[in-house]
Amino acid sequence: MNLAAPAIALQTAALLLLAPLVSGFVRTAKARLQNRRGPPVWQPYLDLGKFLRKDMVISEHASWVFSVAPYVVFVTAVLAGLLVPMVTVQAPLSLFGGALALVGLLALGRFFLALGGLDPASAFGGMGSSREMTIAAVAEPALMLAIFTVAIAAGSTDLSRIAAASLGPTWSWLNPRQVLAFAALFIVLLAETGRIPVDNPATHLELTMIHEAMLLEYSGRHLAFMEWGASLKQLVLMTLLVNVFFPYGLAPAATPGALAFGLAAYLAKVLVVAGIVVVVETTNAKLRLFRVPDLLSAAFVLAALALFSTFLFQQAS
Amino acid sequence: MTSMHLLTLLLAVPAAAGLACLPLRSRRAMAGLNVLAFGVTLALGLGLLRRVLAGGPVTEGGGFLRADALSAWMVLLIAIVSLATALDAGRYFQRDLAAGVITPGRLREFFVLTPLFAAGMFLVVLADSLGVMWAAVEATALSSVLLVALYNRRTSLEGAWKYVMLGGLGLALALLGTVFIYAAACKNNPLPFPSFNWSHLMTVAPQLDPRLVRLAFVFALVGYGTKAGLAPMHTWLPDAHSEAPSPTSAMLSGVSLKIALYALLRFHILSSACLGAGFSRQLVLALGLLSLFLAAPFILVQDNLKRMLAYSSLEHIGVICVGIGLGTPLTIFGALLHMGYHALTKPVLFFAAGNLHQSYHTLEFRGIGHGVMVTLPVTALGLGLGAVAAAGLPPFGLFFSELTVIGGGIAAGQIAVSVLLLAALIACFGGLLLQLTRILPGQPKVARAHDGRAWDGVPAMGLLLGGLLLFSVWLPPPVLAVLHQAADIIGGRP
Amino acid sequence: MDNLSIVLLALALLGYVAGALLGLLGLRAERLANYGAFGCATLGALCGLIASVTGLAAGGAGLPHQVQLLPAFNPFAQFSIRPDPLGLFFTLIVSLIGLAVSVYSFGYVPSFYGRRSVGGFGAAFNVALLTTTLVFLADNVFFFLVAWEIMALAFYLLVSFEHEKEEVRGAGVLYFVMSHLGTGCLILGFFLLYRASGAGGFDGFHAIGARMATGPRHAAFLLFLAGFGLKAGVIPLHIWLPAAHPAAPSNVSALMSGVLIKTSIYGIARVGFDFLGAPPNWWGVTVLVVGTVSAVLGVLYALMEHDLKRLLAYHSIENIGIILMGLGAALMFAHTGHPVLASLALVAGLYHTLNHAVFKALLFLGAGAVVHATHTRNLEDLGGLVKRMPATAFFFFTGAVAISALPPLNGFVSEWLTYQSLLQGFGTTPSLIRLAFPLSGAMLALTGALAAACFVKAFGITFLGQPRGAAAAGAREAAPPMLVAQGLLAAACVVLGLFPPLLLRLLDPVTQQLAGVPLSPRLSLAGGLVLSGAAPAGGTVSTLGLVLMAGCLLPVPLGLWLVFGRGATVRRGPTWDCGLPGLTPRMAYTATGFSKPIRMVFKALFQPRREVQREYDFSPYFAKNLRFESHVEEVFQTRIYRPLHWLVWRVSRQMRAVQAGSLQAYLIYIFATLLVLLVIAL
Amino acid sequence: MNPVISSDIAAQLIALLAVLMLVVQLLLVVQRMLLTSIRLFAVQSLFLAGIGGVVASFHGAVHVYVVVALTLAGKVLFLPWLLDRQVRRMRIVQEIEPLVNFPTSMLLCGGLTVLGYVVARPFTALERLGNNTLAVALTLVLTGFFLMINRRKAITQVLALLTVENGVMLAAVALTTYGMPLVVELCIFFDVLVGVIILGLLVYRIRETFASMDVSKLSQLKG
Repeated sequence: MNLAAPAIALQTAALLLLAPLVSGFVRTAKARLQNRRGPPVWQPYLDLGKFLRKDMVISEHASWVFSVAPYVVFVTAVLAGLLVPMVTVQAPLSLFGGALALVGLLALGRFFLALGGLDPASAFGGMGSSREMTIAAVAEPALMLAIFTVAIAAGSTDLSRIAAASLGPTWSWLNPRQVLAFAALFIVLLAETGRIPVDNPATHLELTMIHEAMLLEYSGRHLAFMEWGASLKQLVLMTLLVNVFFPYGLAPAATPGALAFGLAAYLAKVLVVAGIVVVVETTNAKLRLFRVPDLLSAAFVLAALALFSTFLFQQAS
Repeated sequence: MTSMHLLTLLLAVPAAAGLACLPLRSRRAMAGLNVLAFGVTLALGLGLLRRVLAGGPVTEGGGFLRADALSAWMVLLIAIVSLATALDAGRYFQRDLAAGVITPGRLREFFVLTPLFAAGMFLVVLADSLGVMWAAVEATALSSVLLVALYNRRTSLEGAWKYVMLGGLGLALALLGTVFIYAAACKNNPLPFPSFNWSHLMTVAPQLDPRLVRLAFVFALVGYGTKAGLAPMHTWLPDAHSEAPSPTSAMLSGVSLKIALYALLRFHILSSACLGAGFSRQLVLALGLLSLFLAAPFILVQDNLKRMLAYSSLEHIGVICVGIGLGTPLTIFGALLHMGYHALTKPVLFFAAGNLHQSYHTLEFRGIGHGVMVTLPVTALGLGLGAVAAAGLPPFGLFFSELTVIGGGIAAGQIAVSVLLLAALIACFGGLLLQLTRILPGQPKVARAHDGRAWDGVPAMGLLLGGLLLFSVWLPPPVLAVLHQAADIIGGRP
Repeated sequence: MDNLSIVLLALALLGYVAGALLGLLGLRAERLANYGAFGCATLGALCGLIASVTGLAAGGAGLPHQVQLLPAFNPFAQFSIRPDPLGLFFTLIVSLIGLAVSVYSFGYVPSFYGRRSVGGFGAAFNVALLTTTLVFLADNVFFFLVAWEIMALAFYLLVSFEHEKEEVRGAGVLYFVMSHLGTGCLILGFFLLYRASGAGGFDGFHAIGARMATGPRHAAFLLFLAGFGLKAGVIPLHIWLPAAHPAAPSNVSALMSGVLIKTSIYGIARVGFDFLGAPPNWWGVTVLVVGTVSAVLGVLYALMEHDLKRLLAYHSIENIGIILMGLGAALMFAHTGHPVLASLALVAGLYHTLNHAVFKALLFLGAGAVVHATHTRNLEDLGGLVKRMPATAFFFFTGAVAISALPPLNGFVSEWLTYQSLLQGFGTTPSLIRLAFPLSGAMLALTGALAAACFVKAFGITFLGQPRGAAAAGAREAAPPMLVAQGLLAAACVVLGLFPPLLLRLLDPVTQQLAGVPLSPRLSLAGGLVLSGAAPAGGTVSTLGLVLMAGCLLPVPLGLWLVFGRGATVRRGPTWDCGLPGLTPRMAYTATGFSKPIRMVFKALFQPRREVQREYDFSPYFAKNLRFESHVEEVFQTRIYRPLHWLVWRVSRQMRAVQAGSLQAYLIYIFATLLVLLVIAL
Repeated sequence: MNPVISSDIAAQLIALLAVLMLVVQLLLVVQRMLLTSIRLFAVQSLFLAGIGGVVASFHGAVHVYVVVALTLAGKVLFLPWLLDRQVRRMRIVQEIEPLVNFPTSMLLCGGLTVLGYVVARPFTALERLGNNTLAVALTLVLTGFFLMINRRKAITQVLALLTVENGVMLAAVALTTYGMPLVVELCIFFDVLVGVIILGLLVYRIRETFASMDVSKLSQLKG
């Protein structure tokens, strides 16, 4: 497991480029399902570009935390992405951490995000932070339990090894463990990326928004990095989902052909997952905040079931 | 020359001092005389210790007086506590006189009776004949009654009355026990007057009639137990202790309880030698535990400082009895040690309580209120340290002695007893802590000026606390030796 | 090397003694007391730190087996210490924290000048450090218990230092009574061992469990668990902890949270692995469950607090829980015979012990600085301090990140190790028990996330936004010594976070001693830059690597900024107030409001009581003014402790009827006793 | 020296006197007038002295005469005189209603007598003279105890205590023929004497401060 600089560079680039695209895709597809034309798929790029160029207004109450947060959110998201195998089995940074580190990095981003929301003393930021942290807290056990399940199966928290294990001869994607864990992780994905039915990314209605409430005071490049970070996080979680459970086409070695095939497969899988998200978003209404924990506890139960099935099928080593 | 008539002198010096106070007028002179006398007795006690260690039991007056290791130990305790009391009494009564609480006549009463009281206690531990020992205990009771009643308040009279009635009754029963023992001695003994000496009885113990000895021990237990304040015969204890002037309370709680216990011990040893240890041991153990568990709740909800201290004495008597009752060398050793440490601790608490009483004119916790630490720092320090010691916390010795008893109990497989003991001790600790937190810390309601009493009672308290601390971390070899010998005597291992 | 560390140890102890004496000498001279006492404490702690580090670095090898401090004064106690690795590791903890807190006190204590006895405070402080160190080093039961009790006493004095407050006195008493209960359990437990070994020496206790009958063995374990648990404040024995920590002066709170409650971890490790050994499975399970429960409930109650120091106190309960998870897993592995995993879990627990000591002390010192500057602990009155006390804010922030187990700081590392050991525990046993591992792992995740939420609240409400009160508005930065101390601990957080393998090497002798395996070779890869979970296949992490990588990634956003946003300007402006002019602090979220969603989610546990009073003019839709209040009370308080307290008092009061005051009654008692005894005797 | 009277007569005399003591005791239990009670006690002590005398003359033990003399001087003459003086000075005529009324107390005393006999039975073998003297002695102790519980006036309680004392002395004579060694007897005697004097003093002071001798008023110290 050597640190291949090119691999890192490539995957970073891929993440940065794909993330807005995926968000754009989701937004457009959703519009189409609702019989609206919707913005073009590349709209997010344009937004980012505009944000970066714009002047900034920073609240007079804000402190350094407010200004540091966007960069931290952005960088942690990218770092997290580098821990996940994307195109190749071998994630470029897997030596530096596995699933646990990934969760930790995302949590760090969230920590700054929430503080950034509190910093300007606005009436909404606190609301957003409080809700964000609550939902994250309730989502965490399900997430961790699901990860544990697959990690136990693979005997490692290293995502590359997990992927490899699922590729390997022992793998069967109909294994109840995998199915249940996938379902659990999918719900967590919805919660973590602020999707309906947990949060509505499109709304700016004060009382219902969560993520947006924290961004309310951000403008200019800060806002850009915040948005970008969010979409990166979403992409990372999707990647995690697809490559852990359906590692088809992950390139075992860095040969051009394998890479090309891997990339194609990867795009396909991500689009599928995005599609599912779109369907969920369009077919569901947003839940009341205090209903969300029920949903997430359902995820927890699923993960627990996955664990028990592991217990049933796997013998002690 | 002194080494020849050590025991006689031990009795004579305090008695003489007491009588010599009769004609005196000045408080200073009387106090000084007392201090002097008790200083001498302390020296004598040390001498006695040395001789006992050197040559075993000492006898005098044709076997009328006899001192073995156990007696020597008790003598030491009596001497130390009396000395401290005399040191404290002088300035204590100075305040009372100034406040007009007592008359000079009563004052003389105190300085005359206290040495006699002490002399009586010396006689208890030095007399060889059980009969004389009984008479001596009675004498201590009688000499202390008037001390308890010294203030001549309604309550103090009541306390004294209960003390003398219950004590007198108890002693009558104890006398009956003594009679039974003597009867056992007389039985199938050709002489018209067989020796009534404990030492002699021990030699013939195996031949004594077990039924008589049994009966005798029961009566002695109830009788002397009453005087020693064992539950449920303890009821006079809080009344007398709280009503007596503090120096007397110190004497009562510091030694006189243990003296009665000593008398009981002699019977215990005898009956163990005759009946085997089981019988008397279990009775003592049971009463000890009862005392412990009775003491805890009373300490917790007590409203009066000195009454609370009295109940704490009950607790410690309980510990000692449990130690004796467990009956292994370790626990007996622990119990004897506990006697010593408690004798050094309790007077300090009573002296401090006396200061409080004189400055606040009440002993009710409510009346005293918060902030004694602020008003009377030195007294508060004494009270605090004494309480820490009495609660059985290190570095003070009571912690060690209690640990020894508990540990000995567990090592002997008496787990249940040890657990009960520990539980009761913890409860008492909690009570003591809670109660003293009511008065020591905090901000005083009314700011009292230091009326020059800041350093009151420092000599006495200092002497005792210093000794306690010293002997907690360092037991001089002779003391250790005498303790072990005494433990052997009680354990029936000559 | 070895005798060097012994000399230094001796110097440390002497330093504390000297400090105590100087404190007493300085009863009248406050300045002397302050500098003398805390100066000695600082030096002593420094010596202790060096001594323990050198000793551990030497692998605990070559240390004298036993050192007689004083001649055996009385037949009970041998005043002898034995610096074995476990003891040295905890000495390291106490010295490190002691060092920081002593330095802090230079700046903190002067606020007491003229108001109370600084000398007494310094003396008690030194005694506390001394006895705590001796607890870790004691060589026999009696010495241990003596040190233990004096420690409790010293901390009682320190806790009730500001004794004119009713609540402070109550807290002190509660602490002392609970602690004494614990001591009772310990005494019984130790005497059970004593009975088996026949001597009080800890050498004789080694693996004594094997020679004990099952009954006493299990009894001893439970007694120790209860006794140490009381000191550690594991739920439901924690009741004293949230009361005592806020009551104490802040440097004392730091010492308690950092050191005092760690003595119990030492005790459990010592007893569980060194003395009893060969644990049956249920021991480990019990500890694991206790730990999990304490962790989750601790953090949940912490979230409900808006008293800064009470909040931190509850976090101590949580972290003790996390530590116990590690120890419990270790016990289970010891049972199933996986020494490597056992030492991994042990390392996780011990590492977290050190980490928690560091960041919790840091947080308490920060809180102390805040309280010192604003004279309030109530979050609702704070806010905006990041501008007024920037350094304190930054250090507190560091502590918050660390305690929330976020990379790259130390909290993350130890929790990562804990996760690893729990994860690998699954494979160690075929029995259903193995489900305990991942489930407690999930609970650990919940704990971590909640802790993060709680510290977003703690830091955000305290330091960010606008000041919610005059006190906060007028706050000034803390005195230099206080900042130095916090800086020291913050640096420790970073170092322990970025270079774990360095410390893990110091832990080798400990695991060698307790589990028989030195671990660091298996834990560090790539020349100590990467941390691995015992089996490299199990997963690796490198906080240092992540930080460096982040450093490499930072050019991306900066580059974008340079490319696109060159012309963009930055302007300061008011916060968006929905067009209604005048944004007041009262419009921002309060601490209570922040934790409301959680309170709702866990309603079943909290059973919040809320009262709302409205006053209308004419229509219920236009309330004139509205009074809302909501409080959460601990279920243990209301369901267990209060009834118990009531019962005790009730019974005691009724007992008093015995002493009714009538002579006749007393005579009857004697008479009855006599009759009963006569019946027995005949 | 030759015995003045033969042993069986002595035994019967002693038994008789002992029983008389018991009778007196029972009378005391139901007696209400203080002065009469004091006299009764004197009579009881007289019988005790009588027993002592019989023993002495029968066994020709000189020192017992000393004890007899002391008993006569102290318990038959001095103490009753002292108490008498107290009572007269305080002008108290009779005992107020006792806790347990007289019939019941008689029954109880009957029960105590039985108990006394039960306790004493194993030891009849040891008695050197008289039969059941020990039983009587124990009964005296127990009933004296009861009397103490039952009465409220300080004086009567003192009397009760003294009857207990008598019981003990009787037991001593009964079990050991000669009583205890002289020195012990002397000590005991003087203790009792001093004791009663101090009691009298205390009673006097109580009377002064409480204006009453009702002991049941002495119940301020509680808890």
